[in-house]
Amino acid sequence: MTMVIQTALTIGGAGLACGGLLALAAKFLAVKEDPRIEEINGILPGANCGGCGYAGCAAYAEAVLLKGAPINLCAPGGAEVLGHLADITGETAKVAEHKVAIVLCGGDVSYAPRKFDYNGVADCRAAQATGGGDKSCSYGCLGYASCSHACPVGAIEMVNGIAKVHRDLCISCGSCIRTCPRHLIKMVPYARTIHVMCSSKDKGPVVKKACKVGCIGCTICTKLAENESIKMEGFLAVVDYDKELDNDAVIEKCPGKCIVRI
Amino acid sequence: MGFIKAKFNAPGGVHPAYHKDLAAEQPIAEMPLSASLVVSMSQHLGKPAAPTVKKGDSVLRGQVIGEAAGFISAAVHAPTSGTVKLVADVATAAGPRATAITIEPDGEDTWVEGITPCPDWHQQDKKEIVEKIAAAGITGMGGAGFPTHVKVSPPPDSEIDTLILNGAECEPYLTADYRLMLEKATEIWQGALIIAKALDAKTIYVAIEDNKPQAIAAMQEALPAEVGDAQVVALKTEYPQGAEKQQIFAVTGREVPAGGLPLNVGIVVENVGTTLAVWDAVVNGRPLTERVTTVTGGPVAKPGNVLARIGTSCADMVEFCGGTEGPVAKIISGGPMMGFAQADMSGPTTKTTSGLLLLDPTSVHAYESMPCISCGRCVGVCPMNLMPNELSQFLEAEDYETAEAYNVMDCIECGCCAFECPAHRPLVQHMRRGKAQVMLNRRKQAS
Amino acid sequence: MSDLAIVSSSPHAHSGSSVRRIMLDVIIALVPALLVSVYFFGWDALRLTLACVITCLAAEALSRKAMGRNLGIDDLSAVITGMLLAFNLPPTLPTWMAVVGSVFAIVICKQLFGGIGYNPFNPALAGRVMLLISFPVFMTRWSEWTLPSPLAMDAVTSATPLGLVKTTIGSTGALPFTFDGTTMLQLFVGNQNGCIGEVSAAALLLGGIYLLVRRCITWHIPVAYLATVAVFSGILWMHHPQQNLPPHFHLLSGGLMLGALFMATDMVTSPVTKRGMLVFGVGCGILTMLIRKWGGYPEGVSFAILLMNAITPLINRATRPRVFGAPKGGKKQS
Amino acid sequence: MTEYVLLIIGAVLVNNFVLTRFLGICPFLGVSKKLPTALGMCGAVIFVMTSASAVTWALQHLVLEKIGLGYLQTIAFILVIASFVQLVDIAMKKFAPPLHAALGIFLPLITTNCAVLGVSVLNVQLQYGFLKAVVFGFAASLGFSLALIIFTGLREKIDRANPPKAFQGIAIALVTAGLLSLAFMGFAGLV
Repeated sequence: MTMVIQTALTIGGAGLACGGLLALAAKFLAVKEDPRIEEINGILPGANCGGCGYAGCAAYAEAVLLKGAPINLCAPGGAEVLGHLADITGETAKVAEHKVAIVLCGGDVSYAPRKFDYNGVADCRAAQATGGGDKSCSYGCLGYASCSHACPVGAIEMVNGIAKVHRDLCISCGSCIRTCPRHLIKMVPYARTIHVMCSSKDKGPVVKKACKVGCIGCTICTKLAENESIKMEGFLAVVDYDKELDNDAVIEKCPGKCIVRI
Repeated sequence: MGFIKAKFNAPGGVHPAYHKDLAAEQPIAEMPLSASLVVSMSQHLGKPAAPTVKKGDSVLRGQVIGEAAGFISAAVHAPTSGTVKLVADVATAAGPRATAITIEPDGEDTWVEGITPCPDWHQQDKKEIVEKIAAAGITGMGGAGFPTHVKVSPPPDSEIDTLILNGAECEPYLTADYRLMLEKATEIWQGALIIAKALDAKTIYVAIEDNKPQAIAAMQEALPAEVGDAQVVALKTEYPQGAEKQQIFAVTGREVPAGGLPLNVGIVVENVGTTLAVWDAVVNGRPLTERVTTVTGGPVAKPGNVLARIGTSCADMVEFCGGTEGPVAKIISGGPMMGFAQADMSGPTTKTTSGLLLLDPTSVHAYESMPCISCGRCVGVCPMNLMPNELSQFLEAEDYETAEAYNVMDCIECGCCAFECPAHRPLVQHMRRGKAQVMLNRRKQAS
Repeated sequence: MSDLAIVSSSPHAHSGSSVRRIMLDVIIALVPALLVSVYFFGWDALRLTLACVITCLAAEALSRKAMGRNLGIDDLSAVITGMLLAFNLPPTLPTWMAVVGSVFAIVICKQLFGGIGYNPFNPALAGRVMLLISFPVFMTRWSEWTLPSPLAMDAVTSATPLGLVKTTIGSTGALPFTFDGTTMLQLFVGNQNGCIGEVSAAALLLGGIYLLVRRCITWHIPVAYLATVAVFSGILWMHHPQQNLPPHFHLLSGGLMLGALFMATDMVTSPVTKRGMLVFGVGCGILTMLIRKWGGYPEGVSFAILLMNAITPLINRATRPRVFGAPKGGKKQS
Repeated sequence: MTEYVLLIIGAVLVNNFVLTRFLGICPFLGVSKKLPTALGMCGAVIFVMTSASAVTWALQHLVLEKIGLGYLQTIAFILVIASFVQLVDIAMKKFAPPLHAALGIFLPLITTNCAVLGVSVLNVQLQYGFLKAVVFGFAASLGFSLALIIFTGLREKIDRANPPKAFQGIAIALVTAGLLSLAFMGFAGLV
């Protein structure tokens, strides 16, 4: 019995001593920080994709509380995260429209040949800086998969030498957009399915020579499409995603076969 | 008075096979006008020139067809008289697109009015000289194409005491500068004196690699009596002796600070071709409309040094040199160490095209993406004392912060590392891409 | 091949060197030592070398295939690993052990890291050390050969010269033999007990000179290594000539020549800067002598080089050259 | 004097805590990604191990043995060590926040770093006197630091390596640690 008491006393005493010491330390060396930062960090998806424009989820969490960053910047988190953030910060914000990335080029190897034999680093930015890229079309997808490597969720697949986005996997972080040296990737509303799969600003004859599925600037689609939802930008037809477009005629009538439904 | 030997030698360096014998003994030959000339608005570092003519305009030789668009930019002139056929954006070999003006010559080759020779350039003061250089659209003709009028008008707080004429021509195959030094030594010296006057430089050195004894002798002989402190310096034959920072060190022992410019150590370096263009502009009043290009390489039937109008297509130049014999696997604008490979021969020459090199399939080097075996050769040969082995690995892993911390921005892209690499890694391409990305990140951060 | 022109980044010229050519040069440089070992150890030398080389090649090919990567045996690096491992084995070792060592060297020490260029440790040495620790008896059972040499005087113990010294000094406190010219000559040509490839300093030096001439190695590591051993042992010897071996004996015995010329100079696992190479060589020398003099093993070359392999990344970091134009003696960038 | 030198060499090289005794593997693998973090960890471990050696020695010899409670060793030691680590944690958060953030979870985990408990228990087992116990604790932490720094260098190299998918990350790090441990066998018999 004495032993039990002795044991209890010793351990208890040592514990008390240590606890006291720590209590003092905690008091005198305390560092203030907002516990909500940690809380927000826990709610964010943790993909650190950088889509919000900050260095990572933790940086965004800090920015929301300390720098007053908008709370609807986290695309991967969607409505759920936004709801939580609104609860914590007391702010309200609309859910940003669900957008997905799309590579506006349909000229795969069977349509657009190579114009020289590229030998070097397998990276689009490197290829672009070496002889201007080896694709016949100087606007088309080079196919060295830089965007695919940059995608944090593996949503971009290389098919027949060009990049294709799996729209259901895309978390709209925008990492791919930043890597494409030819600026072919756009964020478009998920709901939209009709796209002009070409980005060539060249004139018709040049496009025709370079690629079998390029936009030749014939302007047929702009006449067919309702309320100017397809417009010409120079020699290129561009979908205006702010306006409704659901018209199969543009797809059927396109002589370049570059308007498709995805 | 003999020439002096360089007292110093920069770190690193390699000894590629020179192949200068192909074209070295061929005197400069003037080429007839092509059927069409394509003049790029982006032949220099900095902002592309702004076109001042449109389709259908007729132009005269020496007429400004592109205005300098900013301080670091250069004017572009019509290389001959004729009609503007097209003004269009074209892809350049280096990547970015640029406007180019296609001119169909009328065969008259009429000079624009207002070309006034001024044989006694001594009458002109510093300001006039700089203005004439700017008006003539002269850019560095060694390869980088930095606008010369910017170089010869240093900021007022920097004192330039030395002018170095770069006649090293350390790139294998190329002999254009060599021929110029043999054939135009007197004019080059006059050009040097003009630049020295603009800079207030007291000392002039002409740096030539010691594998060109004839050029050294020619420049030595032509040394004008009127000049006080001028000297021909023989550099050890080693690539890259023609690189600015390395040459400055070899000649004067001064180290240009990392990230700095030669004027930080009171020096300006000018290529001999540029110097000749300055002479032409100041004494003859003529803008830059032609240059000497070495057309060489195994498949070229009669390699030679060609004086051609700017905008002449590569194919025409090769045709002038007897066409090709055997297969051509690689077309390079410039030398083999720093030149740009071209997709085909349709591209035009520019103010910076010092050479046009064709390689047959056996002399093409293929890059592989083998892992680095840490042999350290790239570290030993890097003239900037960098460690290309690990830089390339950081860049492969897209770790730009580390690469920047380890001085990737100091890389001069001379190619020594990739030349030596037994694993055949595309080291220079990694560096180039890394530098571009770091610049991009810096700009993003600044904004 | 297509008719299209090839476009690549500059430079468009190359020195013509290649990994394969370097490896081939190392193999050529190892041939003299192989011939000498066959002369002294006969069939056993050939048996072990063949076993190791074939196993290494097979292991490399199979493991790369299993990983779904290109067959990368034509760079010949596996041949060198095999030869070096064999050279570090005693002639009496059973073939199956040599095979186990080779598999360990190639699969665990090299291919798991991604193959050539990625391995932090010299695979041959790691294989040897693994065998030494796993099969200490076999790995230290020396020749049953009666070598025509005064150094093989004790047929019963049949130890290596260094092993003999360690045991004799331990028990009697005196050195077992004298260091006259004949002994030294025998050591130099390779008439001594030891691992099959390490015995002949003469043959190894010949190979080392070939590598130097072919620019496959630079002088920094071997010279720093050998000089450090010479100086370290020289100091000990002058201090206590009865207790310590003279420097020339240290230089010519054990695996030092093989290690200094062929294994410490392994490009992948040694520093890339010249200053780093000197540091590396000196470190190898000090560790070798520490283990030879005070350690539990009679020979310390393998361990010394492996330990220096481990700190090679730190050496590279610390000996980064000053960027041309950066302030002299200025702040180092992190 | 020689005695202490040998003690230090023994604890640093021959019986290195990480590489031959296999204690403290968790922080060894956890904070060996970047050199600055590793150095911070080394500092923390050196402080904790040395002072824990002193305190646990005192606790063992002045309290537990006096009242015949030697069997409470483990639990009492853990108590002391845990408090010490908390102290370091609080202090570091105050004075070196970036380092604190970088070390993250591994700082409180020194608590369960068996190397710390190991050195305290070994001190008792080997019946070292006070000074010797403190020196041993310090030497052991030096050995830990040496191993951690070497390993961090290696980690930076193998991070750029290209192992098969199954071996990426911690697996290849463990293989490397094994090979490093193999190399350290060379020091066997040195003391």
